[in-house]
Amino acid sequence: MFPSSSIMSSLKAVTRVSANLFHTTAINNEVRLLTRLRVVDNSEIGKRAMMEGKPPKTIHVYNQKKVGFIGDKVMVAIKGQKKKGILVGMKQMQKPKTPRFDTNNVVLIDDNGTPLGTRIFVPIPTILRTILKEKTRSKGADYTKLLAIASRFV
Amino acid sequence: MTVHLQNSLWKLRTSSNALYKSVYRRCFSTQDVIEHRNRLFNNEQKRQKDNVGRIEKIEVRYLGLPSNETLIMNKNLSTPFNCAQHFSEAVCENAVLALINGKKLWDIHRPLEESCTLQLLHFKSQDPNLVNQAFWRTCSFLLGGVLQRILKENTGLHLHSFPYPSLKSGSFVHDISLNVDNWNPSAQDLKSMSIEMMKFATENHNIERLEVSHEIALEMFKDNPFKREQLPNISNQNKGVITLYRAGDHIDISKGPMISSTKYISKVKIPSVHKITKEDSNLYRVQGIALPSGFTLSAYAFDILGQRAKRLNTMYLPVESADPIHSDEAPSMQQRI
Amino acid sequence: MNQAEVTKLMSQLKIALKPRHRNLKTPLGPEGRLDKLRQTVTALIKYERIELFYNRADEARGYTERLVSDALRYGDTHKPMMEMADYWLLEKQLVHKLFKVLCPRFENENGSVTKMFNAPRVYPADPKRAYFKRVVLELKGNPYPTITPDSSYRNKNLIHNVLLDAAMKDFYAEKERQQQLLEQEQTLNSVEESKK
Amino acid sequence: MLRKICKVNLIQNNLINSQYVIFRHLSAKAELNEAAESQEKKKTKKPKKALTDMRFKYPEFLPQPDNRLRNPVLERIMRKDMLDRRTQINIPEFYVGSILKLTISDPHSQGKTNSFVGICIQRDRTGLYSKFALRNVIDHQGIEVMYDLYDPAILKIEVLKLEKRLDDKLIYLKDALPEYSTIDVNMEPEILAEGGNIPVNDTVVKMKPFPWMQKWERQGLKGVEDLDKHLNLWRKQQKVKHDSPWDKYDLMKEYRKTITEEEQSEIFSEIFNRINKINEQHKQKAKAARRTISKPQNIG
Amino acid sequence: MLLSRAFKSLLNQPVINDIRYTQVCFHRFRSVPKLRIPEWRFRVERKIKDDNLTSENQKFIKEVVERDFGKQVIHKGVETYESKTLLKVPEIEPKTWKKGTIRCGVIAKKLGHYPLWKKDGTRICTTVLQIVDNHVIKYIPPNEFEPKERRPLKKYDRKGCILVGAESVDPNILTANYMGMFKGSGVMPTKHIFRFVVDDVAALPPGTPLNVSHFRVGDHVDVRGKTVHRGFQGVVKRWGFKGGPATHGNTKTHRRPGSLSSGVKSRIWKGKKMPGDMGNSWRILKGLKIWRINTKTNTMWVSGYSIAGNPGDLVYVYDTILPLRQPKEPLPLPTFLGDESALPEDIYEDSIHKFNEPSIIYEPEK
Repeated sequence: MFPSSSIMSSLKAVTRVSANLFHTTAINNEVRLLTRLRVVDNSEIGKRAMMEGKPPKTIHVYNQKKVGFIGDKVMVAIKGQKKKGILVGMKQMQKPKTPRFDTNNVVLIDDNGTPLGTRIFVPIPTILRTILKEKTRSKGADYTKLLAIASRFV
Repeated sequence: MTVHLQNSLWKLRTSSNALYKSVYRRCFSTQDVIEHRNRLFNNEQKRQKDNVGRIEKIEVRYLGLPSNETLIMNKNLSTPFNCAQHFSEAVCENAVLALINGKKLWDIHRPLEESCTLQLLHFKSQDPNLVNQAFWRTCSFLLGGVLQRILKENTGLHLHSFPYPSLKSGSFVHDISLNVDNWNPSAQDLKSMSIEMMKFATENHNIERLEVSHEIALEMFKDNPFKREQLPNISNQNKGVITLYRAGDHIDISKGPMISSTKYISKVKIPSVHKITKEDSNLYRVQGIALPSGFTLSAYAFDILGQRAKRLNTMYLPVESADPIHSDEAPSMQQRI
Repeated sequence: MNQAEVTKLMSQLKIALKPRHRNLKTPLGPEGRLDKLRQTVTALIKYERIELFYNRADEARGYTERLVSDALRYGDTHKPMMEMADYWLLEKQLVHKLFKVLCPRFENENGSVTKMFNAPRVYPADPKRAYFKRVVLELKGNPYPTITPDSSYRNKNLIHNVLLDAAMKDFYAEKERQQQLLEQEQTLNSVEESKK
Repeated sequence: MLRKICKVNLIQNNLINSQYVIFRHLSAKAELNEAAESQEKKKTKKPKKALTDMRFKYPEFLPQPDNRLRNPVLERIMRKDMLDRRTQINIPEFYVGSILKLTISDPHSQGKTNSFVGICIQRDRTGLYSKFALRNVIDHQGIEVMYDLYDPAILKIEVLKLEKRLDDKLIYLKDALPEYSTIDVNMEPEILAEGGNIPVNDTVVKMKPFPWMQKWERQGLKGVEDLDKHLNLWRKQQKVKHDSPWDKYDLMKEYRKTITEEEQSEIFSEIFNRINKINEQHKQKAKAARRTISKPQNIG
Repeated sequence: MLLSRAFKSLLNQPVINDIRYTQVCFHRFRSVPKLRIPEWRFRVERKIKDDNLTSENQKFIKEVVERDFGKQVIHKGVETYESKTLLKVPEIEPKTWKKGTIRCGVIAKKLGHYPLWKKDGTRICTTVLQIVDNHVIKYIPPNEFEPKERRPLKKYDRKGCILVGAESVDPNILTANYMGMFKGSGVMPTKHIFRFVVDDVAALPPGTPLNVSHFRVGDHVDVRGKTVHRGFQGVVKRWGFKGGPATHGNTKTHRRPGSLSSGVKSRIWKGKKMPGDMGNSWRILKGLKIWRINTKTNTMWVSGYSIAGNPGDLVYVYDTILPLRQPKEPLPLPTFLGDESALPEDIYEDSIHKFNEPSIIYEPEK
């Protein structure tokens, strides 16, 4: 009634291979603790850090998984200071129709969600418009201000 | 009935025949009749063996696999089976029927009478028609024994006869008479009949052949009115000699030849019983199909054969109202047995 | 789940294939595996009938089939094909045999090129190897006598064949009779209709 | 008696030989039969070339080659659905290396549509699952987007430049210098003559220094400059160690990755008529659209 | 010379048709796990395939099969027999379905995965199940139904049982015992057979075909299947244990379970997760939505990728028992009794984008 064990045993090999290919480590280009990011706005501190070749390090991701996804808030260590930022471009694999960037991009913000800079150099994904709107609470930080300084959407 | 009583009856029989007859009819059941027949058979067999006397040698030229050989055997004692035993177990197992001098069919357990060539036949040999017929005849013969075993005593069973085997008719048959008017066996009855026949086959009896005189045969079948009628005709044709066959404890008259053992019967089905006479006498025809061991057939294909065997087999009907198509071919009563 | 490779066209092999290859364990790894198979393929092309263990025979069978089908497809003027034949056939005179003998032989072959049969285990055997199945692998159209008796020949005198044959005649006779009855009815009906 | 037993043993020994003789006897018969049969057999028809050539243009219609996961009923339904989708949108012929402009409806963007121009770096998977990736460098930022080919949100696929590259996958452009994947967003479409061969772009790409995403030196890439100058001794040794030059001789490995010629022609003969009809309809539509656009320009 | 002499002698003799090979039997060196059929279940297929019949007789048997069961055809994507004469068309009275009534299920084949897109542009994962030529073989009413399971009989109180067969086959390959199960039902013997416990209201007469129209789009089903057999596996694969570290002086404890119990208890708790045989067990996935139905091929699209078994395996499909996913409208009881051919070929759920519809366009914000 059910297929012979030979087929099942041969299928084992397939599962073994796929299990090996599936990583959850840094090779997957995830934003985790101590990941270097690229600041893509024109804030003073960000610009200087990037110019000096000391890009910011992630020291905290504000979500349950401790892995940063697009639109997540992170805390970075930059120029000896602690700053907050929003992830606006990810290096890791994305769902269909969502762009994937060559670098992990961050835009620095303050506690109210106001960006430190006045312009974003690189394109940001359109899906951020929805994500940031969802994340904005009426009495909390307003992240949508970030969208206003974006130069281009992808 | 105890052994003691049987022995006393035996003595009685030898002393006064008339008295014995009256006692016999009163207290002998069918089982006792069978035992009586067997005793007579054994005695006659023993007598014939003792009569051989000084052993003479004959040359038997064996043709076939594994190789052609000449064997020196004992006259009137050695059988084709003994010849096969000189080769291997496989040859013994495959020996179902013997062919002597390329013409005459010979039972495997029948002693050889003179120097001859010997070929052993099997169901799967190149031309197995002769073996098939012997198989079909054996099945008919055994069916009689099965019916004797399975039917109650108050049915008044008397075996009538079984006709010349015809594979193309689709079934082997055995005609019987009962004192029941309209016997219509249920499906369960038929099933138990075929199971009984399978049991009989698995008992693995060698089928023995014996030639007896008319008187002994009459003695054996004196309780059976049909056989009593048939016997004089048969003995007239065969110069007073009557051929008997025995499998287990079942003995019947037949011209032969038959296959060597009951173990070759593997798949049996008894699909139908037909009444073949009108109201005055109750003759029934029991029909069946069987396959020898080593032959496989799917249940569906076997069912096709079973469905066909359900219809009345009109080959050689014992009564005059036989199918006119077969009347020309049908041999006379003597030939039928 | 990836796309099939489409650069090269291949014809269908007419043998049962395992979905995954066997490793044929060797110290040399995948290269050693192919080396083993090369020897078997060469032997098969050379002797046309060999007896060996099942696993290796089944693997080598596929490679032989592919080699012959490619040889039929490309012929002996195709450079990559010659390279392939050169790799697989360790004895170089067999390359000629492949193109000059086997290709004409299998030109009109519709089925597979090779045949495989179960072989008896050797007894008494080396206990380490006694477990493994043995087979006979052969090329079709070889000069040796066939391994199995011809199955196309069936004895019609065997008892079940005789019984079924009789049943068949009955079956067709009844079919005809019914048809005739139908025809008679039809003709009667038509006659009645015409009368009306 | 002893003599007889000896004889029996001898006979049993000879039994094998006698069986051999029987085989010979039967084999003579069998060969005769086979010879008679082979005369009757006709040569099987070879599949048409026009059908099997469709495999380059429509690779997603071929199922994935693993037999364990295949089912003919499902494949047929999927093919029908794919053709149904193709009646609504013109999915043009394109290859890895071609430059595409894609317009999709996007619920997140302001105008509810979004478009992206890029070079196709990858085509993957089959059937309704088939997908492709586009890459571009915008504002010095490399961006890749993956799309499902049969996504109903896709409004339009335009081929700006139809060409092939030397490799099947251009994922290595991530680690190449950005100039190789920089494409003008407002690029004008280049029109190719119909019926001609697809041109192969044989540019050889220069790579960025380490770190790389993958070990490109092991993949036998053709469209990449000599990578040895980037490698240290260890990596060179590893490259040699992991090389498998015997792979090209592995006939069955090759076979298990493909769909055979017979199956291909069966699949493509099933869709041949309908897909040609669909393509013609799209052509006529495009002609009509061009006329409507060109008229006001002429007047102006 | 010798050979030719042997030839001549052999030609005169009958040639034995079947040659017996003598084979010395070895004991098994490894115990290979295999499917063991329990005593109470009949073997389905015969072991002997070749009966040594002549080609004419084979043809004859085929013709008898055709007479009894009709010609071989492909019906709704499955190889089967016409069985025109067999299919009784019993008049079944439609009954009203109430909440909690258990209907008959179907035997289906898992074909594979399939993507579907919703009208809002999101992609959903579905699995395609094909209902393979199902016919009711027998109905056992509640007073006769006595299951042999060790479960309490209370559960089956006042429940009947429907035997359903799938995929008709040539009866010549089946055993006599197995064929006996179909006797008197008038249904062609099928390859697969399964039992569904139902309410007495949902009884179906033998010979009724069960098609995909038994279910409706938008309703939920439970799917029962056998998981992929992975053999003897360790704790890391079987239970998802973490294993040990790869380095740091670690020896031989990379994929081990570690401690089994505490020193106080000093024995192993029942049900401790340990290495063992993995897979090959029955699993039910509950509350799967039906997104699409194809009446031509008897297929249905059911949400989720994780239905037990490999593609091509059999699964059993029931109405869901989850209380919150019960159908809002009454289900067709005992089965769909309308005209099959009047139904459209493809039936989609309302939120699913059809493939022959134009591309999705969102309305701009106001």
